[in-house]
Amino acid sequence: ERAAAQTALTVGFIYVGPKDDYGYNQAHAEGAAVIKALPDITVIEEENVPETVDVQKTMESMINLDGASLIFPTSFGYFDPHMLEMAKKYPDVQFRHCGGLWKEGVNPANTGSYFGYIGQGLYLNGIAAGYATKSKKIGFVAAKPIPQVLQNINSFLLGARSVDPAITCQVIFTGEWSLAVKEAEATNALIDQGADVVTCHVDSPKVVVETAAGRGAFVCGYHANQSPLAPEKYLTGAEWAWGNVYTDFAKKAQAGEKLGNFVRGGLKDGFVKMSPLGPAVSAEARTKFEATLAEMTKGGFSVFKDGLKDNKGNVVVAAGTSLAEDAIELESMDYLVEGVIGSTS
Amino acid sequence: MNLEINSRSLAPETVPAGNLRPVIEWAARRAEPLAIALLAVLVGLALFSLFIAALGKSPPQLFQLMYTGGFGSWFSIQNALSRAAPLLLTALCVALPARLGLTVIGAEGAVVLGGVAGAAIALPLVGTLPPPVVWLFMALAGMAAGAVWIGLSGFLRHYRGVNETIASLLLAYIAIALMNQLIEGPLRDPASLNKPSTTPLPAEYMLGKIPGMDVHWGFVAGVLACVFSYVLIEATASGFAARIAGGNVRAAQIQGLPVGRLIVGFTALAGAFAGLAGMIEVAAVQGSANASLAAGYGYTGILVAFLARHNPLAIIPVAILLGGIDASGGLIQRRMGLPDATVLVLQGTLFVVILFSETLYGRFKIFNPDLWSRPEMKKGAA
Amino acid sequence: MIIGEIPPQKTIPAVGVETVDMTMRFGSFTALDRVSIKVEPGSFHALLGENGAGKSTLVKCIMGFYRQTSGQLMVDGREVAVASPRDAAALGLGMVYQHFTLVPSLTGAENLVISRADVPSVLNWTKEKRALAAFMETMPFDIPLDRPVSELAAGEKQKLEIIKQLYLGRRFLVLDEPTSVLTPGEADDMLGLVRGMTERGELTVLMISHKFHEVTKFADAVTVLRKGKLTGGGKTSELGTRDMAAMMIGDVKLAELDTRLPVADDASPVLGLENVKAPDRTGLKTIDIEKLVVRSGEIVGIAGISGNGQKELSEILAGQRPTDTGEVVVKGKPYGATREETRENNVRFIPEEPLQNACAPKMTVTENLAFRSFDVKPAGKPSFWLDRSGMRKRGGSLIADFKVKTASPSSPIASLSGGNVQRAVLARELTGEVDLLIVSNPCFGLDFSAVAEIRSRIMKARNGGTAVLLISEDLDELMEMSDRILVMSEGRLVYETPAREADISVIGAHMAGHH
Amino acid sequence: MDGTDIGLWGVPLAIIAGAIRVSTPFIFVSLGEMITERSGRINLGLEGTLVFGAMAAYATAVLTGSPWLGVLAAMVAGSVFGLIHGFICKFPKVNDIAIGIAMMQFGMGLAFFLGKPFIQPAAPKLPSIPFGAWSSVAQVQAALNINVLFLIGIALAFVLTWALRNTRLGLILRVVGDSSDAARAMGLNPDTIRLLATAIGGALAAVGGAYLSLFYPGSWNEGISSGQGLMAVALVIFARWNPIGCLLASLLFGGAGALGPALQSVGVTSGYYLFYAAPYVLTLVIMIATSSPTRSLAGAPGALSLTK
Ligand SMILES: Nc1ncnc2c1ncn2[C@@H]1O[C@H](COP(=O)(O)OP(=O)(O)OP(=O)(O)O)[C@@H](O)[C@H]1O
Ligand SMILES: Nc1ncnc2c1ncn2[C@@H]1O[C@H](COP(=O)(O)OP(=O)(O)OP(=O)(O)O)[C@@H](O)[C@H]1O
Ligand SMILES: [Mg+2]
Ligand SMILES: [Mg+2]
Repeated sequence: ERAAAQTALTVGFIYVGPKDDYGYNQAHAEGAAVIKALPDITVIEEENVPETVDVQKTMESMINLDGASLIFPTSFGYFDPHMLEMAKKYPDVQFRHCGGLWKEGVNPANTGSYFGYIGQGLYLNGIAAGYATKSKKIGFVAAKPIPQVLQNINSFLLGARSVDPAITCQVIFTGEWSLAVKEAEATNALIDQGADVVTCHVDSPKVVVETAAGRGAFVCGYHANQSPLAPEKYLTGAEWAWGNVYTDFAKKAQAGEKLGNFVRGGLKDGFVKMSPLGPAVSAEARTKFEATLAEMTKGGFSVFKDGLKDNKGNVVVAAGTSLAEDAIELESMDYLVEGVIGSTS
Repeated sequence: MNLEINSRSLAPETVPAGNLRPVIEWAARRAEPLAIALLAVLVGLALFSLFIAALGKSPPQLFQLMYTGGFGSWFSIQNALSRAAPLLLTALCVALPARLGLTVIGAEGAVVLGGVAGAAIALPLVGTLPPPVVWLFMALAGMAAGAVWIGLSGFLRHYRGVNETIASLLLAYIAIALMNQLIEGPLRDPASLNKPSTTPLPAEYMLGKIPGMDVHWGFVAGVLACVFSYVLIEATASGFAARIAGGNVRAAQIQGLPVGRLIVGFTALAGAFAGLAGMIEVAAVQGSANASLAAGYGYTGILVAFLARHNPLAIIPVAILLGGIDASGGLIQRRMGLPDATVLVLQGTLFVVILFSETLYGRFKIFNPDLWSRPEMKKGAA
Repeated sequence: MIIGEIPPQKTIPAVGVETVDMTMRFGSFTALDRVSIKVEPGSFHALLGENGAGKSTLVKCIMGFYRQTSGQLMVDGREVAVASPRDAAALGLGMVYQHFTLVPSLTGAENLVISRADVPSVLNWTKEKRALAAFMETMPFDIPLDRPVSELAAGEKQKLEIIKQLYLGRRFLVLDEPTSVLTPGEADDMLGLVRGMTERGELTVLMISHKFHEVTKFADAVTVLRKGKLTGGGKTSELGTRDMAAMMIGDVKLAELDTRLPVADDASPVLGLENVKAPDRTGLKTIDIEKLVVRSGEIVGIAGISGNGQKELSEILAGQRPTDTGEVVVKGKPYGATREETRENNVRFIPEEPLQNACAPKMTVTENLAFRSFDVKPAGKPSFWLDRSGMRKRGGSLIADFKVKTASPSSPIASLSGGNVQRAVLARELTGEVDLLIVSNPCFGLDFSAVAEIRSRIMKARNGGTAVLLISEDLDELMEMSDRILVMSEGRLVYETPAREADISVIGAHMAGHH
Repeated sequence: MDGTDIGLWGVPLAIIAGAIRVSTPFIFVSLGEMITERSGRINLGLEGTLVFGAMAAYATAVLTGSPWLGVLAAMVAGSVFGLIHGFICKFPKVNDIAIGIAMMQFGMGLAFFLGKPFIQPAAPKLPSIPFGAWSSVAQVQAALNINVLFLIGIALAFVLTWALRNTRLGLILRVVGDSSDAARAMGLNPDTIRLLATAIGGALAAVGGAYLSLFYPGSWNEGISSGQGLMAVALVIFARWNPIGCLLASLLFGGAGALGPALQSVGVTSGYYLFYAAPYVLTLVIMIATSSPTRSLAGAPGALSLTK
């Protein structure tokens, strides 16, 4: 029994929304599809699972009824208390959670979290946006003011400012992860205020991309590659490459090796990738984009550094210091940097 | 089309006489809802089978999985009961006002605010008071918040003439906005990073599981609330007064019954139950108030209440049944490759058919003593 | 074409109708049993019978609402098959219902035009209005056609109903209790005009009525039904009221009114209203009662055409309508119709249409009978728990005492006939001590034996010292029952007279607003 | 694109533009519900119909390449939902409000189920007419890029107002809605007319859904509707069963919905959840202000269960 389990592995994936949303959940489902193709691995999936007792029971059901021994609850809200609760109850099953902050000694050893430094992708988005904008105003449609989103907004603006420090970024929060009409209204409002490049952090960027392109603005993608939705206006996009991450976890689990508990990676590690540059990206922009990408791929690139101020005037990164992509402080960011128009609450 | 089942009646031609008759009448009247509900469920499942078969999938496999996933093992049963727990309370939030003739569909708002209020009151108390006392305060706060919210719909209905269905729906949207504003603003635990929440309850302040089961105490609370509501409605004078008001407001007013107080009182009680569901969600599951409180329990409760024909005791089996269907939904997704919406389609089909079956009441002679003999048989004393 | 098939040339437009062995069964119950009647063209024919005798069933068979189980229908001497009201209309048969079937929010003109069979898809209102005006020239009534029907008085509505039938070319009219909502003046006026039309051969009328004086005064002939069977008929000129009553109910003895005891001079006032003002249900007009006193042992009748504030008055008394000023006083203390006050002062209420206003239709007969008593223990203390067995016992004895016909005490009260619902409500409201009784149209639509019984119960209560406020649209009833009559018009009490000296024409004038 | 800075003018502009963009589904769904309720029936399930309509329209547009065929498909699907509702409610003792809620569940479930394969593909969008070409301000041009359905919706409101007074069908609808007995006495079958009125209501609601998926925001996913169908019932009461009232209520609601994003875009950032709740608060406040416990609602069809 034990030996068999080492080669034949059942992996469970749980998504908070539909797994083909052109966004967050799709990115994970594409990763799941990658390991589904590996030998001796069975992948079971459940979509639209709310962050309630439902997800606990889904995990348990995957364990009890389908024999899953590695589970990826992919939504942030699955971590505490739901996954932790199940991990205590099923110590033989491995749980790896996307985005959560696993803490040594606090959280069970059979759990862990993984995430990617996608903020760097947003910085690259910002570079493309910085060259494309004429109005020097760029826009961001955001779901909620949480650290992951704030870091993305800030990175986007800082990328653009690395091209032209006069650029500002207007942000609009929709308050929900998926709310089509409001996302479209927010995009329109941004463009009405003069933004001519727009990106977003919502579960499904399809609406924002199509609406912005429809109004003639440039767009940068997120989560997955949305260039087919707006081939002319799509500059680039920050995409997840979860297939690599899941393959690594699955292979280790099959081999009986210990899985990492705190797994992070960026462009260098193949956790994150950029969409191919679109036709509207100028040669000058392409040069800077590629140079920065190359530098990031080496590792240790700091977006947040040296006396950076938030948009209320407080210094948030002390002069002379810099935060590389793996700096843990970034994961609890609670400010918007100077040049971002918007507030965190 | 007019189903005249009267004429082709199913009843025995002879009607038992003597002292047995009241007992038989009673039994016949009681048997009616059971028989009709069973028939409707069977028809609903049959229709759904057609749908599944049309998609090229196997209905027997589906029902087999539904059984396995919902009720086929001790684990599955506990899974069903866990999912049923909040539905018991939110269904009461629909059923109690319905007994007063009010259609309230905004239980979701009471759930959400009940959760927030419970979490908020716990913040200063945790650590200073023992857990049971904190739970009591949390329950009171959650119930009070829910009571205000749904009671407001009742109040507006009676004293301002505002339609309660719409008012409660609008209030639910407003409640969710309020919750988001609070948990991302004044009540936000700064440490709740990517999921804005209130400060979580320490582990020892979490409402645990029922001993020997993997089902939290919310289920017991729900069952007790259903029994309480049943007794209140069926066996107390105020319950009877509420039923009069629900049967006919004008008749109740002519009797001098305090209709306004009854409406506000019962809607508030209904809201209190939904608020309690929210508080339990915080104290037994989430540990804090966050956006997951708006998980749709309030809306599923409408379904449960209507299927139970607003009978508090019937809510218990119906909620468990729906919990089981819900629990099996995951298994159907995983094993048959059907999308999660399959369960929604099944629920919708059952819901429509069961409500449709309402038209059968009183039509089967066997269940309807009024049709057993013409009134000529009993002419009072004359 | 074969000569024999040509219908006999008609000399007058009115249509004659005949039924032959008409039988109608509902399940195993026979509502009509081989009924044959003949209504001559141009006659005014009355159809009499107790409640449930089968009158409505008979005319519904004629009008195509029901398909008879067996029997034939002849129109102008030819056998016809009427499968739907549409077929009946094509033959010139029309019906005016007891309850208005005009559409309240539509204007008179809209009501007339839309009920026509050949309405064009798009209406040319200028043309239609012109045609309507021309048609109204030929009518004996004059009704404003450009106002919504909801704004018309009851008499005007009833006339409009008849005008509508004539406008539609109907030459045989069934009138189902057409005068129950009219003042005597209006009733005479309307029936007189209709009678005129029958005399001129323009119309045939079959009228269902419970009022003998109308029958004797206007009808040429009567037919009487009892329990679904034809029990007699003949020319009104040859039949007395007594004969007709005998045909209707057989040899049953009617309940008789107790002799009226004199009202003591020092009888204490029980109910008093002073300067009570409240908005009416449209919110546009006000109800304004300057003074109203009802003393112990007297019946005060409120007369008035429906829609003049009687409903609002009874709502004020029932605590259903808040007042702007003034207060209701019972036994010298302010009265807000709460349950405590109702109980303390022994106030009882019998509203009109008791199923809609005083019962919970889906609850059982027993439960409905318990509405007054469910929350007190026999000793009079408030009770928390419901005493189900006590309720059943009490219900059983009330059902027996008041002869309520019901399949079982646990049948829903909605399954009872109208008269029996009324009885059940009387049983509930008249049991025990009653100091103040407020009654509204208690006999509407009931046959005369039921009416006699209800009136005798009310009179008995009065003689026992109960103060009775009787709000009624039926002047005969008020004249028979009341000690004093007050007339309500446009929300005010405009006239008062002792019933003994009352003059119907004066009261009618005040009701119609001539004061 | 030239980025003219319009600053605070953005707020009123956004409200007007939002009213135009966001209101169309509300216009259709509330006019549809108005027709249904005018016949004396209430269909609380239009949310399900609207979502199904959105899916059907999108799927058809993807498969055929024609958005107008999509709108047609939505109308057919919507009327089928209406027919089912109307058919079931014909039977005695069946509660139309409850059936509506059940049909909502059923419609949404079916739409999500059948719509899975259409989340990914892009559908051709409905065309719009550039009424703003006269202006040199890009924002104005964008705001006045108006979809034909919006214009049809406005025209429909006026046509319905006229038709309720001047056509046979309009009068019949009012008769049936006011009094079943009167209708029966006229030889009309109220059930049939309510069936048809519910079907038409469903068809219009589905057009509202088609607008969402084929024009604005122009995408099909499970979150495409955010309660537009549910709100219809409130808007109709709010509009006192009057077609022009429905139009104005929808515009008001759409405009209020645009308030939140617009205020954030000019820097009013705190409390945005509360701004987003503005349309609901506004509706509730107006309902409270215009209702009364002692008066029946002016304009309410007499046979409607909701107002009894
Ligand atoms: N659709 C129906 N199905 C079955 N029974 C019916 C139906 N309609 C009426 N009844 C029966 O008919 C009787 C009521 O008829 P109705 O209301 O005409 O009373 P009624 O015969 O006029 O009596 P009353 O003199 O007491 O007013 C009841 O006994 C009721 O059970
Ligand atoms: N649809 C029905 N189904 C069953 N029984 C019915 C139905 N309609 C009428 N009846 C029965 O037929 C009998 C005759 O009823 P009908 O309505 O013709 O009486 P009626 O003479 O018009 O009485 P009223 O004076 O009260 O109007 C009633 O006693 C009732 O029980
Ligand atoms: Mg009767
Ligand atoms: Mg009759």
